[in-house]
Amino acid sequence: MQFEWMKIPYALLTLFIVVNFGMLLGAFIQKIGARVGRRHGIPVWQNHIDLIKNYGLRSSITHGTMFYLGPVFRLSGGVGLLLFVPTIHGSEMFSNLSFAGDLILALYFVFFGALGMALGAGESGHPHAAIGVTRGLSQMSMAELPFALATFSIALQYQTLSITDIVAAQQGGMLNWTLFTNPLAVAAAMLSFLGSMMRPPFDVVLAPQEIPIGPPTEYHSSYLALMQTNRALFPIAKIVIYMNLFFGGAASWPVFFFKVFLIYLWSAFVGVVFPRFRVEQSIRWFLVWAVPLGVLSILLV
Amino acid sequence: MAHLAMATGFLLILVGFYGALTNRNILRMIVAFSIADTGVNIVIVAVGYMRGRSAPILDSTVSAADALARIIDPVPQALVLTAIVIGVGVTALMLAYAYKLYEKKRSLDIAKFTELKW
Amino acid sequence: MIKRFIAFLLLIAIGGIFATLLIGYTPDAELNLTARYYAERTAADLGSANIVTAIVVTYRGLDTLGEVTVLFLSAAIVGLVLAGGRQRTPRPRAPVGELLTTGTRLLAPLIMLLGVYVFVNGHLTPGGGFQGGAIVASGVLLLLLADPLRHFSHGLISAIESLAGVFYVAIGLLGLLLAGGFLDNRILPIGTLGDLFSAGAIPLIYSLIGLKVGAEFASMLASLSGTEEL
Amino acid sequence: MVSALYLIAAALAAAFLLGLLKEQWRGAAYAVTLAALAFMIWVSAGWLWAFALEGAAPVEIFTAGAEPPFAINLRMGLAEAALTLLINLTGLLSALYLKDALSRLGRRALAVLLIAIMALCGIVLTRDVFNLFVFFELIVIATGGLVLLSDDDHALAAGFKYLIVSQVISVFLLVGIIFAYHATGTLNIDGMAGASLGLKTGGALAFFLMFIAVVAELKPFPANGWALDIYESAHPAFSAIFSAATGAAALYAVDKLLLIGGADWLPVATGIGLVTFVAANILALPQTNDRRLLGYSSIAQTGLVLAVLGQRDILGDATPYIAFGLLASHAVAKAGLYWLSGLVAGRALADWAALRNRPLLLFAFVTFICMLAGLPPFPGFYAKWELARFLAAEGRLALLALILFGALVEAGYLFRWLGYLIKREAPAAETACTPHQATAVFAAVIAGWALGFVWGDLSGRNNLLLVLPLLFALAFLLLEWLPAWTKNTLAIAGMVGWFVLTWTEYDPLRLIFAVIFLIGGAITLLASYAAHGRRIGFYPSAMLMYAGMAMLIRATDSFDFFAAWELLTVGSYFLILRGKHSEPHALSYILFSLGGAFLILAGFALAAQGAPHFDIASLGQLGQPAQPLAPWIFLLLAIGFMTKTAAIGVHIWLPGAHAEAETDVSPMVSGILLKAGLFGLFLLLMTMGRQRLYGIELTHALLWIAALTALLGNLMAIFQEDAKRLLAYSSIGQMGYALFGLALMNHLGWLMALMFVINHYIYKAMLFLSIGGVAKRTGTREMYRMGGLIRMMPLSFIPVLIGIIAVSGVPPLSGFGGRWIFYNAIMTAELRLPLVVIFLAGPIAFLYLFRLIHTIFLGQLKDEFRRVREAPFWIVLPQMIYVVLLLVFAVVPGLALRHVDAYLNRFFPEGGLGWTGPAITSSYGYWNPIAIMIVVGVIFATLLAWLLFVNRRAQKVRQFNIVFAAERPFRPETTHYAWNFFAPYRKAMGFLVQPFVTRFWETLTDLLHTAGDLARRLYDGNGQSYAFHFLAFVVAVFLLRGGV
Repeated sequence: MQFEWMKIPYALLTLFIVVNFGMLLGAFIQKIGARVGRRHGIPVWQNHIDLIKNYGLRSSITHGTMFYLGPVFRLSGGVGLLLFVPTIHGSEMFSNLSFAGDLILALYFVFFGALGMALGAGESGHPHAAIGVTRGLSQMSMAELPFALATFSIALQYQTLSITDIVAAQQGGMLNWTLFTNPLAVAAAMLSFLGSMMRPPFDVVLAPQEIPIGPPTEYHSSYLALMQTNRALFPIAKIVIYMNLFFGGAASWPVFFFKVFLIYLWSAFVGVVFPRFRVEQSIRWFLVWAVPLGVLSILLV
Repeated sequence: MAHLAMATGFLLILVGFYGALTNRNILRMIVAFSIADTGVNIVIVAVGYMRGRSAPILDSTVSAADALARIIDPVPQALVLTAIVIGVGVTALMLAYAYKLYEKKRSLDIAKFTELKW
Repeated sequence: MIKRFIAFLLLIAIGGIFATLLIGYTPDAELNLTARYYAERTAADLGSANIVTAIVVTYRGLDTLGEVTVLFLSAAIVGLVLAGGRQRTPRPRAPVGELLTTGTRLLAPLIMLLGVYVFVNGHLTPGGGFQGGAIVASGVLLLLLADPLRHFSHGLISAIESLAGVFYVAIGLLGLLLAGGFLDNRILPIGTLGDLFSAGAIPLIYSLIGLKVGAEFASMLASLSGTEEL
Repeated sequence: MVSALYLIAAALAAAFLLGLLKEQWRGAAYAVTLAALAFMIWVSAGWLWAFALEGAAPVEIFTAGAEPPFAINLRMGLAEAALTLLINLTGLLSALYLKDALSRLGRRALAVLLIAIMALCGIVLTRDVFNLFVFFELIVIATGGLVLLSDDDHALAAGFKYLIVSQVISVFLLVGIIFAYHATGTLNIDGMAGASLGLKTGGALAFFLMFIAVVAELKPFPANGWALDIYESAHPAFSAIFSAATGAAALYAVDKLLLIGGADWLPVATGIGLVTFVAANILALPQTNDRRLLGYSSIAQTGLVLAVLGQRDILGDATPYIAFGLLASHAVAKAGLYWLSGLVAGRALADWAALRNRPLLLFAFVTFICMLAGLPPFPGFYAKWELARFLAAEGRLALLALILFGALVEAGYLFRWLGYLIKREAPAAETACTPHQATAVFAAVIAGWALGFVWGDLSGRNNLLLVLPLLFALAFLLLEWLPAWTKNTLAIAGMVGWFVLTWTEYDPLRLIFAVIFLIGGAITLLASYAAHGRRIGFYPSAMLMYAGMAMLIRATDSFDFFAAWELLTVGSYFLILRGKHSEPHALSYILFSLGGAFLILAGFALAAQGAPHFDIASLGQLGQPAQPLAPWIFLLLAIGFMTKTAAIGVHIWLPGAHAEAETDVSPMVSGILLKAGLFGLFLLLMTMGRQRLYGIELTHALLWIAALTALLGNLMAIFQEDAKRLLAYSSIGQMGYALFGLALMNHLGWLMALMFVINHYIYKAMLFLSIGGVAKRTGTREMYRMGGLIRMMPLSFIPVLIGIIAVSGVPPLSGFGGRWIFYNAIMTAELRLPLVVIFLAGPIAFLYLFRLIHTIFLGQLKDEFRRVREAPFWIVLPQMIYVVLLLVFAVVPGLALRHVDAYLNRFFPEGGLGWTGPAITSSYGYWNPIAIMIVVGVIFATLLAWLLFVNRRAQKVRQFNIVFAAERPFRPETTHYAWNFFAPYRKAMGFLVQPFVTRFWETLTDLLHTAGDLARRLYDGNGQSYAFHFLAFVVAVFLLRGGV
């Protein structure tokens, strides 16, 4: 796979589709959550409205360089993650910039945004920002482990680290999906997935309802807009990886939308059913339930 | 005869040791060591003794020619002389020490001089 | 009590070692190699009638030099130990008695003379420098007993002691230079067996030893006598 | 040549002559004494010259004009010449040292001293057992006299105890001699040996008595209480004689007796020596009195030499080289230390801190300690090496283990003492040192170095004192008077110069290490320009470390390798010791390092199987006797190297050592020094590869250790409050990764390890410098005390930002390359479970790094730091160089890795990387660093430009402009969330970081201390008890020998 200039407009197209899809999907899932709670919920275009509003706000302050750069890091992380992974299988158009690296690149690039965000929030000087970051990092470090194990398991299974090759190996019928060929890995990864979606029971990091805490509180206007863009983009980018690794990828956009929605729904589904964990509880939970599955998947592959 | 002397010598050594180990008085210890020394000297001389022979001095009774058959082994006798003299030297030194120790603490009890330990 | 018991046990074990030696001991029937050499050769080689003396002064002369040094050391150290610190404060004491004083006047010179006789004849008769020296010192002891406050001339004693020592070493070195080795007595003619002036340097050495031993004992006794008033 | 008899005659004549001098002529008497001693030195030196350089044959000296055994004879040979020279020199120097005491006591004391020296010479020279006895008695009496030179009141009691025991000893000796005479008909030692005394009736028993009596003069454990009292209370100058000269003479006497006893008695000598060596060292541990400690150490060293003499059946011709090497080290060092002890007013070990104000005396002390500990380039080092070689070849491994254990314990108290000296509060009182005393001490120093040279010369190997890097390092000792910046320039020039001179010699692997050690070292040294003044002690230590490393990479022979290893250990120890509070940490560093070094020594010795030269490369093709031992050799070497990389279990030295070191030292010991251990592991795995022990693949065990090291190192790092400690623990984790890569035993694993070598050097050096700079400016290392420093120290912030991105492996920086190779490498790993552990370790690294940057640079600035300045230029400069290096290495890792990749094909032909174009491919995946960098850069730049555009009027607000529960805070303390940063994590995972390992080692050392403390109650101070001890010792040896 080589770089061609044409890849750039294609990549931007992917980006555009995914951002819009992400915002709609996010709002839709919110609505589902609200309905489960017998509330009316937001309209599906609410995210678009918020984004435009935030870009339009003129008041803006800064606490310093890292504060300024934080959202940039954050969104770069999301965009990069999306673009380093092929979106539509078999489509040269939507394989994006995956020539730059393989699965490992995607796995490690996840941290790029988180790091930048944490740094930016840190410079705001708000103690709650720091607390949110420690919680987030602590939980993430353990939540990512089952996923890493599962990833490694399937890399062993398919004897490759290239995402394209992994998707290719799952073509030709549902039963070829990793979901069925390596259920343990998928189970581990899906538990891990819950931890990284910032939904209950693992949403203490944001704790959005009770206290004005963490980065979203300190950031505003265009900073917040960048972050919101990322909020729309990042989950989809992650789900794309899950989809590619475990659920056979997507050969076309409709399949893509459908699979992403279902995977997203899984976290919402769990989220509306379970109450919230404290950080040490969730760490233990991952250690006790998800990690052994991952270990087994590696040993049995 | 030699065995008897030797046994006496050994016994004296043991007696001397016993005395030195069980008496706490420094002077008594010195005496005990003198006894042990004497025992050693007796043992040394006893080793050189040979039945029916005479002292290793050539005179009218023992001529140079028949010395080989007539005299006892002269070496232990020479050694014992040295041993005795050395014993005297050490004893004198110990006595001087005893005096100084007494001067220091007004006591001759060996168990009182234990500031240096461990 | 425990101490005595342990001492007893240890000594039984040591006694066991000694007993093994004792039981395994068989007296020689013949002179062994070394003794045989001495018996056969002493008279001819060294000209000393007293074989023990020949061994002490010549064959094992180095031992004897060491032995003399032991006494020298002891005397020096005893002097060192006892000289330290204390000022002599003579206290009046009871007179020692007429008998002792008079007896000493009579006997002391005789004893000294006997001592000299013994070491001069060391190569001929039993006895020698050490024995003679001890006798001389016993004369000194008698003098000390008779008059505890008597001051011996430390200077004289120490001069005798030192000179005797220096000459002893010098004669030894002469042996190295002129004869077969260190302390070889044949730097002087060995003379006729049994004569007073025979056996080469042996009488000379033994006399020096006698003087030295006498001086050393005397100085030790003098030093020790200073401790009396404690 | 002058006959050796003059040694005796001159001393005696002078001693007797002294009596003729007037009591008042003290000066003359002193002059006569010195003249006599000088004459004696001249005689023995002449003989030594003749034997050593002119190859003269040993001379028999007859006395009384008769042949032995009929008259006493003496022998002058090489050993005798050397020993008498040692004795006479000690005597003369002690006499110089004692000038005041001797003048006070007068000619008698002078005579006693002369006779003591004469008698010691006599013991060495004589070949007659009874004569030996006479000389021994002379020593006893002279000792009884010389003890009294002391100012210490207790000396009197000590002397008397000594006399008591000597009486008992002499009884045994006499009984033994007379029965030996009876059995053989001779008193001559060679005669007795020829007559095979042991076979005669009662002969063995007679020998036993003689032997045990002479051995008792060596103060064997436990029959040595009397000697300790003398060591403690006598005048130090006499203790010097007692330790150095008497010990040497007595050892030679035992040696002569062993000639009689024959091979049967060698094991007994070894046993007694070894028990003494180990026991005395353990007993010395709880000592606080300096002289008594030296006494224990003397006893231990003598015991060691005795054990060596007992091994002459296998050591053969090498016995003198080894025994005298150990003995000379001991004698010179011990004499020197005793002389030094006379200059120190207090008797507690910590009182020696007084010497710190006298650099020359300090240097002397360090020399002596290093000699005693057997460090290169001193004779003890060569001796230890040879000894291990022979013992291992003959399979006497228990012996070797005990010797090394004892040596480690000894190093423990010696270096603890050294730590006191350098770090404790120096007493106000000035250390007085007369010229006479200084002469004695420095003569010992010179003798020590000279002996080191001679031993190196005789070793048949590279003379360490002729190796250029070491000479360069030592030269800095002479340049100490120069200002620091001059020395720094010289040092940098030297290192770069050496690299330029040698770089063509290295293969790609070594070249990488060479670059890091030398060029990397030079870059770190740039930071040292920030220091002012002369910085006494810094450059010799640092250059010693670098010299060791320079020698390490060039070493092909196992000896050269080991010597280099020890040198770099010593150098780094002194460097670490320079930190303000680093005393305990430096101690644990040197102990673990020496322990590791001993394992390496044992490993090499086992592998060599007695071959005098052993090429490291031939570890791969061991000869027949060594082949079955290969796994053990592997294990020893691996553990040895792992102590340097601080693998879990032997890691506890690292955090303190690295954290407490000075600002510019931390990057050296962390970024550079740790790589020495990795280099060793590389060599080991390259040559020996996989080994199985009891069915366990050892590389698999290494995998587990590595994974646990990575996990626990990282985990411990996140709970640190101290920034430098955090970095130190992070090093443990990083080394775990590198070790993991090595243990994978595949192409990419090794490549990854190398990647870690490079990366870890760059970012750890950078981070330590940056954090060091911050700590220097703020005066604290506690992170929660800092905060918001980004505004004050932006230049220090940048390296940390770059550093943490790199360390955590986030693209696009070079850490990611390491991770990528890592994942590719583990695809073929044989063992999967350790992978789980190391997976867990990965994100944890992220946690502590965030903490580092957040709590120091972000958050709220504290009031006390509002005026803090940026770190000094010279500390920032190297950081910037590192930033550039890191970026360059991130974009074109091929620069370094390509060649190594090709080189690794030699070991693993399969699984290499493809280097076509900018992309790097493996059989599993691909990676294009340039593309990643560009993509990330473009995205980032675009978004930033966009933000700048929409947010162009952003207004800078003041510090407390935050929403804080509807309050406006005004105190930074309450708003800087930093202490116990990862509290939830501690709740969840804290159980993993309980200090089990620390507790284990602490318990071990406590046990040793307690054992020493209990055992020394044996020495209750009662002279009678000591007589008991001796008798019990006799009986015990008798019974253990099975009744002879």
